[in-house]
Amino acid sequence: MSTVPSLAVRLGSLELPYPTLMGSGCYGTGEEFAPLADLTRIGAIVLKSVTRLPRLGNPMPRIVHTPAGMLNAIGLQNPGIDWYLERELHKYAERPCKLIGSVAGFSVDDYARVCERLAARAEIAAVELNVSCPNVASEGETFGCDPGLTAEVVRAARSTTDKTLIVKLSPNVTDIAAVARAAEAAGADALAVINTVRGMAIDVDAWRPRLGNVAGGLSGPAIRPIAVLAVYEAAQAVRIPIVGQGGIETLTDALEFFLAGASAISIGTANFTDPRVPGRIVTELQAYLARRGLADLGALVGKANQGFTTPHQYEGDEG
Amino acid sequence: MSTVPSLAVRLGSLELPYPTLMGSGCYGTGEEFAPLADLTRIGAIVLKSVTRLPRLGNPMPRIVHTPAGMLNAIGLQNPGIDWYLERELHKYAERPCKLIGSVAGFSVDDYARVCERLAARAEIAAVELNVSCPNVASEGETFGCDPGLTAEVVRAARSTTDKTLIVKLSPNVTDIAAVARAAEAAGADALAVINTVRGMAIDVDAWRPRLGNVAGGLSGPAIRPIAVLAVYEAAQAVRIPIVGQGGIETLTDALEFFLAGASAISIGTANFTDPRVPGRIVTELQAYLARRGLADLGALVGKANQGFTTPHQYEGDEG
Amino acid sequence: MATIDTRVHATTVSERRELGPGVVLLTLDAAELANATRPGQYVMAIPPSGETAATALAVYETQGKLASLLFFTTGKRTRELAALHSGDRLDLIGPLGNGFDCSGDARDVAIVAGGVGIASVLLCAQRLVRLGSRVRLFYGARTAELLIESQRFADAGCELVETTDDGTRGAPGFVTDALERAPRPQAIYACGPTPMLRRVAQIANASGVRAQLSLEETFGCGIGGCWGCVVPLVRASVQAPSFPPAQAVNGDFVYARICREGPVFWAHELRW
Amino acid sequence: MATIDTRVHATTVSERRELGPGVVLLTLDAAELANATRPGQYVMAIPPSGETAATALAVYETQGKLASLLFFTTGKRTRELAALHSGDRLDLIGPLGNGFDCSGDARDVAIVAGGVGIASVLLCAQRLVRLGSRVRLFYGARTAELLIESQRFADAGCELVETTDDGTRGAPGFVTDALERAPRPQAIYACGPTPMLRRVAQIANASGVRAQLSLEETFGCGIGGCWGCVVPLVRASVQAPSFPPAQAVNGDFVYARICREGPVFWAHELRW
Ligand SMILES: Cc1cc2nc3c(=O)[nH]c(=O)nc-3n(C[C@H](O)[C@H](O)[C@H](O)COP(=O)(O)OP(=O)(O)OC[C@H]3O[C@@H](n4cnc5c(N)ncnc54)[C@H](O)[C@@H]3O)c2cc1C
Ligand SMILES: Cc1cc2nc3c(=O)[nH]c(=O)nc-3n(C[C@H](O)[C@H](O)[C@H](O)COP(=O)(O)OP(=O)(O)OC[C@H]3O[C@@H](n4cnc5c(N)ncnc54)[C@H](O)[C@@H]3O)c2cc1C
Ligand SMILES: Cc1cc2nc3c(=O)[nH]c(=O)nc-3n(C[C@H](O)[C@H](O)[C@H](O)COP(=O)(O)O)c2cc1C
Ligand SMILES: Cc1cc2nc3c(=O)[nH]c(=O)nc-3n(C[C@H](O)[C@H](O)[C@H](O)COP(=O)(O)O)c2cc1C
Ligand code: FES
Ligand code: FES
Repeated sequence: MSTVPSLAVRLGSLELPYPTLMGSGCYGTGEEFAPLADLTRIGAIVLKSVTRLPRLGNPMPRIVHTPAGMLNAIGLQNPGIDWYLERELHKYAERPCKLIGSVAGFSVDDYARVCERLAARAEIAAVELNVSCPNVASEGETFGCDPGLTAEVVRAARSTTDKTLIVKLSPNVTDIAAVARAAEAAGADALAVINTVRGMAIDVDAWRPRLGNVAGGLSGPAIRPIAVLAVYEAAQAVRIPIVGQGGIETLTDALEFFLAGASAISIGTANFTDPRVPGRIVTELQAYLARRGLADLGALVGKANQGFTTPHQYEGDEG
Repeated sequence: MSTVPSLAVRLGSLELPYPTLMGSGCYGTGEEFAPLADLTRIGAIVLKSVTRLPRLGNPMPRIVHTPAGMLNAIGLQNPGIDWYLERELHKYAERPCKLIGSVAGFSVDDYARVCERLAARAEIAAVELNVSCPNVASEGETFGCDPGLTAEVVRAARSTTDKTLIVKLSPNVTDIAAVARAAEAAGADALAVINTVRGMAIDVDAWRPRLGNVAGGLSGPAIRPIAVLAVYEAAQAVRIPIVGQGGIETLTDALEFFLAGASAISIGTANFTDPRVPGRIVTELQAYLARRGLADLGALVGKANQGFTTPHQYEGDEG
Repeated sequence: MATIDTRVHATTVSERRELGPGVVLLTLDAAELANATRPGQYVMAIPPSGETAATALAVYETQGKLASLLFFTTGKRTRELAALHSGDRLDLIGPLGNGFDCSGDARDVAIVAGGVGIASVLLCAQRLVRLGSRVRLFYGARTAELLIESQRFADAGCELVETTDDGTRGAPGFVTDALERAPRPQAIYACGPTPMLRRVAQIANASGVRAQLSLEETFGCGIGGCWGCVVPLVRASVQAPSFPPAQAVNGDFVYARICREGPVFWAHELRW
Repeated sequence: MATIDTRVHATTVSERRELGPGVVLLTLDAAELANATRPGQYVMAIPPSGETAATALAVYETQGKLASLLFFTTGKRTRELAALHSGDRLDLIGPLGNGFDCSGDARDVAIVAGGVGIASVLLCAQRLVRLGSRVRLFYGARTAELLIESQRFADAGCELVETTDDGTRGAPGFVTDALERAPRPQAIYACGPTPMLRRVAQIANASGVRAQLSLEETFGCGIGGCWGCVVPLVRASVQAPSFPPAQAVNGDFVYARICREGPVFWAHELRW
């Protein structure tokens, strides 16, 4: 009898039965998807990002479909950490899978305070830092687009908890490896790569932006090549595990991320196409490992790293 | 009798009958497309980028199709400026449209020298600086990802010619407005926004990168939202005209770019889908202006700029 | 709870008909869905190609084990659905949303439908007629050939008031003009483009008639998971999601999810 | 010049047949294309949806005003083409590429086809038979049901040597093994997956037989405009594009465009 290959994965001290996280902001509280997907066959749900103060969120429209993807500008609608801890979180505890809290903020202090309170709760297995918010103090520069600011946020959050800390990186940078290294050095246990790519769409009938917030974040298969490269570059820069994401819809997509260097994956937008995607990927991944005679996922992670020989050219030439 | 709306556009001193440029590297020398498209109904062809020394280009494969787009890593295959000027350029002179030369380089000096020699030729109506190459001197950092390096290149090239100088910006940055301002201040007559977005794809059967060069540039409709936002942000940062590009396939796409702030557009990858696209866009654009009672393109440029009122939220929130 | 029967249904296309230019009626073999759906509910149609984003479509009609969808091909996703043929498989999530409240005691009811909004109101019309109400359908479209299925509503026992923007059939002008001219109903049910619904709300609020509006917005998930499809509601309304009190955030409204708290909202509780 | 008749052709599907699992034969009403095409040339099929990237397909056969395409549905684009039905419109760019040189005086010729490579060699086989050569077709596929159209080649006057990887028909193993075992031909024409072509080149070069290989690579434009589809050639070869001499750049090869300088190259001039 052949043994079933293990899909278990460790992110810091967090142990997950499956390497599939449901992306923050894409899977609600799990309740909405519970009738449509088997939550015992996913790794964890990353909850919608929560902030220190309540946020009403952005005006409509918040979503635009684009070729092979979508733009969203939800604007972090959430009731704020007080209300969230008092009136909401206990309800999520009945989910049959681990829950990862997500923290967003507009100052280093925001992140630290919200992280501390969230991580203190038993319902929360780990915390993800969504560093893609603009930093109000430094003229709106996004934390995650600067290695120094990222490090500050991570250090502050790190000091508040021993639970696994995942830092979610922005792709809107020139050198994601630098941000990845900064996050690792500041104490991150894992990286989530990538958050959405900034974009915009215009209503050519009305002559105005399609999103209430003008700009939004692009997700879905359109950004997959961008995400795969980001994971590939980040994986070579750090030793901590990476949660790959950006347009994963199928086993093939998932394999691209594992081979690029991700230890786990996150599925967001694909749940809007078909909530059966995460279950299907787990089943097919198990079969794939078995067929290839691989005992676990570790055998895949980062194995695209062979490359070709490129004797006669300058490095990194994409013209 | 109603007058036909004008599609003419000016980029610095360059006057074009149509606002449609054929993207560098996507339209060969024009000869290849001549049997398939009416070259008298395009604005100009941007020729493939040329470098100081000959370059064999990247190993195969150089192209991968991805959702709503493609990755390319051609590696700037070209015979170098000497051979190019002596043996090739005179052949292109018979094209019935303007030709814009494109310069790539690995040092400031590269750009200046090649720009000077290219611009001196009568066949060349204007020069585009492709600043997306890695700077060999400063550890491979890409010129176009740094406002300071971009300014250096533009200043050096500017001093060599009075012909229109278009600077083609890279989207692989956090703040494209800063690079746009730097290019303008250094003497650019126009900006091309955007070049391809860095990306990668992995062959999950062979466990290796699909491109010979590992990473490549993503183009096509997948990147359109990224490009529209880049144009929108650059247009607000500078007063010089912008050539918008990235995934334009239809009139609607073209209008998005004009409304975002582009004075002209460039069509690249769409020519690989259907070489009739540029002609179709020109015809439909003319009809659109007539239908809307607009005398020229100027009435469209930057007119998406109304936005919505967003009273209750932090700025630029895409979470 | 509204979505208790929500499931993924594997259905089969039993008939495909074109009702007008770019207007398609798909009848599906979907017993469980047909059985569970109430008036005003919708489904998310999973694209057969697996390519980006399910599409929100009202359940137009149910009959025995059949459920039908009626849609206009406006973009990539509806074009893909329009390409399905009899015998093809189509997976759906549903039924979703709260649906119309047809339990009231209004004896004289107006249903207002604009364009594709007609797809959301047939079940509602049938139910109200069955409950003994007089049902007037105010139905507007751009042009005559897009005024589809009127006969279907007449057969169901509705009185018809038709309008077209271009005057090619019925009264020329907007359907809301016709509504305004008509004797005041005791209750209004409406579905159509947002400008139409805003006008219906004004008319209803001004005349003190309670109106239920089925709203539309671009959906992400369609099941409440992404907060992409919101509409501002008066804080105190029953449908408003729980949220910290007003002093904590500026604004006297809260965003509710159209897909989850709606798609049907009371006109007087909207803050748009 | 090879591409002088290249145009965009608006064609109509006159027949669609499935020849095997995922193998489709589309016959098109395309008089000018049929008339202009020479053996080994291909077309770029413009996607009817207008969505990203035309697809390179060999012209399988021409007959009067009909031209046919034979393809395997491997991805999004061929799936779209496979969904076409009789009467649908399909726009094509072509004919493209140099095609096979069938003008030689070899009396005993081997054609080697692997998998979908079969689509590129029928016109060539017909021409060579007509010119009086003995034509042996070495045809390999993964499994029996993918060995399609053999009869078509037999009818055209070819001698058949079939192989399957899994031994379900013909000789078990690779088609190149069969080629190696067989009496040496005077000329070889080949089309198939790159590993097969490399082996054919080795066999041909080792035995001094001139071989023409029709290469495949992911295309961008398909007409010479993007340099996306290259293969390294010996600098001195006729097909090598003009490029500065060797001392200027390292390497004794030059990249030629498969779509423009090829797709057919002489085995002994390749540097792969
Ligand atoms: C609760 C609810 C019920 C509904 N019921 C029905 C119903 O019964 N019948 C019905 O017909 N409709 C119904 N709708 C509306 C329907 O869901 C939308 O019209 C749906 O968006 C259609 O999808 P589509 O992709 O075909 O077109 P859309 O997404 O609406 O596309 C329309 C336009 O959006 C832009 N666009 C879309 N995709 C792209 C892209 N990839 N790239 C660039 N631009 C793009 C284009 O400009 C295009 O013309 C309902 C909506 C809701 C919320
Ligand atoms: C000169 C020439 C002649 C040819 N003649 C023929 C012929 O006669 N018959 C024939 O069958 N073929 C022929 N081919 C091959 C044919 O052009 C390719 O197989 C073509 O790429 C098929 O396109 P596709 O989109 O269906 O699949 P592909 O582009 O090959 O897709 C295959 C794989 O690529 C990946 N991929 C493709 N698109 C995407 C995407 N959007 N996202 C992620 N991954 C993706 C997937 O892994 C997929 O499985 C020829 C090629 C050349 C160069
Ligand atoms: C509607 C929507 C809302 C999102 N909200 C959040 C959020 O609150 N916090 C966060 O860290 N990421 C958020 N994301 C990003 C996703 O978690 C994910 O990282 C991204 O969409 C890329 O993956 P995908 O292509 O699989 O969706 C959101 C994405 C979408 C589409
Ligand atoms: C195959 C290919 C080759 C390219 N080569 C160049 C180049 O040499 N120089 C350059 O500035 N841009 C080059 N580009 C970028 C295009 O000119 C264009 O800016 C980009 O592809 C975005 O536009 P599109 O989506 O319309 O293609 C290339 C793009 C492609 C697809
Ligand atoms: S569409 Fe996701 S919450 Fe409504
Ligand atoms: S595919 Fe563009 S040059 Fe060959």
